[in-house]
Amino acid sequence: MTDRHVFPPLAMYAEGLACGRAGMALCQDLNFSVLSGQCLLLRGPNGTGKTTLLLTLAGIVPPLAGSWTAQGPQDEPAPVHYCGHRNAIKPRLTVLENLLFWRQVNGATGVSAEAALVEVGLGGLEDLDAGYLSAGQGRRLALARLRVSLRPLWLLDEPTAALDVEGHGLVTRLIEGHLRMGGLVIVATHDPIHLSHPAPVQTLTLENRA
Amino acid sequence: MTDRHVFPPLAMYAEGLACGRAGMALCQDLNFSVLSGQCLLLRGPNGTGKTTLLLTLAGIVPPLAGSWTAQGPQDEPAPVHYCGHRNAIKPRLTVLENLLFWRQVNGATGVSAEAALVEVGLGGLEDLDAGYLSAGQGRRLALARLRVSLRPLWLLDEPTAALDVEGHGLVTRLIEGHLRMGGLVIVATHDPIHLSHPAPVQTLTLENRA
Amino acid sequence: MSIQSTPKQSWWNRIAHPGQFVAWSAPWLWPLAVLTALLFAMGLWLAFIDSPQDYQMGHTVRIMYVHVPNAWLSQFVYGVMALSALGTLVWRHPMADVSMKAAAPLGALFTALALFTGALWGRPTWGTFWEWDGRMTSTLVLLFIYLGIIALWRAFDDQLRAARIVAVFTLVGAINIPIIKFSVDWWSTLHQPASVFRADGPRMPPSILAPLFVMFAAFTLLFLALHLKSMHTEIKRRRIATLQRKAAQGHTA
Amino acid sequence: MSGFVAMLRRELALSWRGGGNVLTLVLFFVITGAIVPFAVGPDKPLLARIAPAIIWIAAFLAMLLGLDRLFRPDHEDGSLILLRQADLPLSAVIAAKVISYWLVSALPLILASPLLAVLLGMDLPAFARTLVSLLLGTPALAAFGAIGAATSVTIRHGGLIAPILIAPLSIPVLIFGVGTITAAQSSAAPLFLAALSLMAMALAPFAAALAISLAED
Amino acid sequence: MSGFVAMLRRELALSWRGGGNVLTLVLFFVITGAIVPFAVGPDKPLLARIAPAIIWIAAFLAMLLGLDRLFRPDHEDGSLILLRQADLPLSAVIAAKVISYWLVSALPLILASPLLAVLLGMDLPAFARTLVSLLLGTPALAAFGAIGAATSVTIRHGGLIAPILIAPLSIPVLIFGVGTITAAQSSAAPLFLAALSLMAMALAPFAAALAISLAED
Amino acid sequence: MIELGPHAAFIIWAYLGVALAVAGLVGWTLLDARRTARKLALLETRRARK
Ligand code: HEM
Ligand SMILES: Nc1ncnc2c1ncn2[C@@H]1O[C@H](COP(=O)(O)OP(=O)(O)OP(=O)(O)O)[C@@H](O)[C@H]1O
Ligand SMILES: Nc1ncnc2c1ncn2[C@@H]1O[C@H](COP(=O)(O)OP(=O)(O)OP(=O)(O)O)[C@@H](O)[C@H]1O
Ligand SMILES: [Mg+2]
Ligand SMILES: [Mg+2]
Repeated sequence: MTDRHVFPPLAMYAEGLACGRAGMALCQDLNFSVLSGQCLLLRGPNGTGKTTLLLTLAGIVPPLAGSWTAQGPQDEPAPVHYCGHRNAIKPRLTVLENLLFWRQVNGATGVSAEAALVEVGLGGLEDLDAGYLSAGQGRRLALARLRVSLRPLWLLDEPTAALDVEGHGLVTRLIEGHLRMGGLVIVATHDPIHLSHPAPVQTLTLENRA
Repeated sequence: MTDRHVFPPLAMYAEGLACGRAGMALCQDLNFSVLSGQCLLLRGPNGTGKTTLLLTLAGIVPPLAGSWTAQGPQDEPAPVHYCGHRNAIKPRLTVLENLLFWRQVNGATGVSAEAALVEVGLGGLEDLDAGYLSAGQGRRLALARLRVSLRPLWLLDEPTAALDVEGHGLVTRLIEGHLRMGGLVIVATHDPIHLSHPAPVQTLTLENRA
Repeated sequence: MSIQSTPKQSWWNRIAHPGQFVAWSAPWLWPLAVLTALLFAMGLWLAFIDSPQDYQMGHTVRIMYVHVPNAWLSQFVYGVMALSALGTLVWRHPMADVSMKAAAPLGALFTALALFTGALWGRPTWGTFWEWDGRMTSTLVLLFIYLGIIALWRAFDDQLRAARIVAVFTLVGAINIPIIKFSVDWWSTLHQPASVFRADGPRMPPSILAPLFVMFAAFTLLFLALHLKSMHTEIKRRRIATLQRKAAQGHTA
Repeated sequence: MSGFVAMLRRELALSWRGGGNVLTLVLFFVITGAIVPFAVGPDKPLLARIAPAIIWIAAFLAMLLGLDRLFRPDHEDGSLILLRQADLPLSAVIAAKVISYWLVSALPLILASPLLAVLLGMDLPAFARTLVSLLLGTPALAAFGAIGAATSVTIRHGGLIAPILIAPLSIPVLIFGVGTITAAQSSAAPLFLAALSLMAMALAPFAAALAISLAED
Repeated sequence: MSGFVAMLRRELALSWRGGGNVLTLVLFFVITGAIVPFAVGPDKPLLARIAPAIIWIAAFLAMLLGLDRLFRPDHEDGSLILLRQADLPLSAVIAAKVISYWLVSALPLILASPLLAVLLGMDLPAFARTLVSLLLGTPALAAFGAIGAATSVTIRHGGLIAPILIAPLSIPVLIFGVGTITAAQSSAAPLFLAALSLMAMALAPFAAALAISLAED
Repeated sequence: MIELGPHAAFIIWAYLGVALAVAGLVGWTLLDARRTARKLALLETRRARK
């Protein structure tokens, strides 16, 4: 983490939030508030609605009840970045082109695309067509996008999927760095995540409604 | 594991096998022999060719050099079952229909489709359209297919991806059951896999060739 | 009786390796190019200076000297492609798919030129650029097939992987082209009484045949030279792809 | 054999439920035919004259454009790899697919053709011959199409490649198809059409299976 | 603004590299036009009479069929979710897509139209009017098409749905397009065509953005 | 200049078109060859350096 840019204070509140698919509630009556520098871990068995909750917070799936706000400094909604199961990579563009595009469209951070690639372990692959990346490499490219997009609020859905052991460490480092800059992370994962300062971590466990 | 059917003895040999993509070698000079009741674990960092090796053994990607044989009882090639990143699930068919189809096309085992669904934790979802399954549930359905297909040789590519903790146990149970029946498993994974009888497990670690 | 200790490599095996193929064939390029240029010069001289006008078609007969060689090449190149396709699928010769790929754009261009010159010939002789005559129509369809094959090549991410699939399609096309030719002939004769353009054409005097054959040879050599050169380029392109992908692994964390 | 039946049943179920695919293709056929009068203008004799051509071209395009869903969905969700390893030989899998493709695309389209015939003012005998020609010719289109679809299956978003590859190769079908309608009764066109269909149906599964088994993942 | 340019650049790069899409669409246009004579028969006056209709229908179909790649690839690989969250408003994203779609589909198709004109025996003045009508009309097709593509983007393998939705809506474009070619010089058809295009280009990005932002994942 | 009769334009256009196309083809082939060779050389040296 090279840049010491710090996000203005922001917060994510949910009040009595119920979310679900096709009118059917998966999780109900959720209340949480996550502040700058804090991380919310979503846990729970398969099919309990973690992905659905993240998509709801990203504004893709409408909530069934209750409300949520992602509050930025001037009371305007803070921009989110959803990093889901699919990597949003164009196979015919090179690795670098893929990243540069998102950097321009999302509003660049101080981090250059090349630096971000080195950070996620794809240094030297800039000119490779992204279609040739393996499952784990593709995931790393998706993680690099987080570093070059000016997004205080990260919504991560199983970021460690397909990553090797070293990659798990990378995800932890990325999350820690983002928290240190005053960012806010909500992450759904089945893998253990050990931050070095466990204080700012809340855990929300979704249950199977039998 | 209800049925006590046992596969005839079989073996998977590789001699001087080199595999790779587009004519470029990823792993070279592999030699291994896996016999009935044994499991080969493929390990290695992202992008080292685990998926490529599995696809080679499945006959999808041609090997660059060397040879491999999956030898059945009458010297005929033993049928393989590749279970990869994609789940091969038709969203518009119900969970049960999906499974029944593969049961018929692959040659059924003694296990009924319903029993297999209960085994993988999808009991009660038989009549749901498979498109509504979550990431982990979809993976479980793909695992159920292993139980209903008469395939002595399993090639598993990150079978635990998207599964919760209970799901990791499920994969272990499935593999153990298959080995007990005289099956043969080759599995690539980043997650730890602890079989109760660790004896029949070989590990092959693919390295980054710097 | 002597036993050779080292088996002598046949030329067939020798050119099976890309690098050796380039080394083996590169010396042919310059002589081929020079010969082609000479033949073109001679052909053009014969065509314009040293040949009379036809008693029927007048000076427009001179278009024939470019039209007919291109028309011939349009079919010949498909033959080369089909043979290379066989080489890819049956004999698995590594150079066959390179040859197949390099030939496609050339074939398409020659076919397009046959159509172009034919159209320009048709205007003064029949008063129209285009007639749905059997031969012209099947040449047009052939152009579509060439372009389809080129589109197919371009659509694959990975050219090495594309080769055998394109080969299957090329062979299916090779079986189908006679059927197309027959059906198009049948179609145009069904609807039209004898075409203006008779298949056998007027018997040609030697003064016309000479430039025709020279141009013929010139275009064929041109094809061979360009084909060889594009094969070399294609081999290099593949090496580039390989190197790039090699980089892909060397650097992974 | 039971595998073949299962395959056939699955294909039919998929296209029946899959996003109203059957309806879509029929609609495409009807719409393509029906926009012609808008473009040509309301000239009834002219329309009647070109009606067989319009019906055949609409059928031709509809058959070719539906091709994309023959193998691509199976490739994208990973089923194709499993089908290559099934007990059933790949060519049988493909034969089942071609047959069900004909059932869910050509058959509905033939059933819908009276609509176009009325719109375009075709007379009854001509329409009867149209039906015959469609019945005889569409199997060849499905079979040729399978080759094109197999060839382009690994191409990402290559939806239009197969139609382009196959259209020139299928021109004989079009020629003999329209020939069957317009030409006199003594014409050999229906025979050729039937021969083409038989030949294509017999050979295409093997060619397509070859193309698919050569595709890497 | 730099986001808009980046978007435009990306779209152009994608269609240029992406599987020879440009070539494919042009070929589809030319082949569709060129197979008509096989069905109609080599009857030159008749062909010349219906040539404007053929060119317009071929362009119409090609434009509609290319639609599928407007949003679907982005939807399938997850880019669309990210684009909805980009700094650039979604309607600007879509405007960039429509513009680049016109550039890579309509423009090459217009450039290829002389070929069809020669094949169909069109005379020079009629061809000039064809060019004008295509230039004026295709933006409307691209814009309407964007709405159809946006509406059907979440439908799996719904490749033919958008064309079917949009074809009836676009019939006015077809009518005025052919009208511009065939009608006399005093006709108002070109004006209507231009008005349609302007209106569609101005409104479609907003309608399409609305449709997309309403889509669940 | 030799006589080409009443249809000179067609003959000239035919030859000109063919000449242009052939020249274009030759030029493009050479250009492509040069470009590819250069790129390859670049990659080889980059690899050798490592
Ligand atoms: C676009 C229009 C045309 C096309 C596509 C075309 C195509 C062909 C083809 C494919 C051949 C080679 C035939 C073979 O190898 O058997 C050929 C030969 C020939 N064409 Fe054309 N042609 C066209 C127009 C014309 C016109 C207008 C004339 C003269 C009035 C003409 C005169 C000839 C002659 C004299 C030959 C060689 C003699 C022969 O094979 O019979 N062509 N053309
Ligand atoms: N379809 C493909 N075409 C060409 N090259 C490929 C293709 N897929 C992967 N590769 C290359 O092969 C290498 C190995 O890929 P592979 O998917 O086998 O790795 P892996 O060991 O499974 O990695 P991961 O743990 O990330 O899944 C990658 O570095 C990639 O560059
Ligand atoms: N597109 C959809 N339409 C309707 N229902 C859906 C859809 N996607 C998922 N569901 C349903 O919602 C439930 C929760 O799915 P979701 O993907 O949110 O689970 P998850 O907690 O992310 O599980 P996993 O750990 O397996 O990823 C599932 O049981 C499924 O039946
Ligand atoms: Mg999930
Ligand atoms: Mg892998």
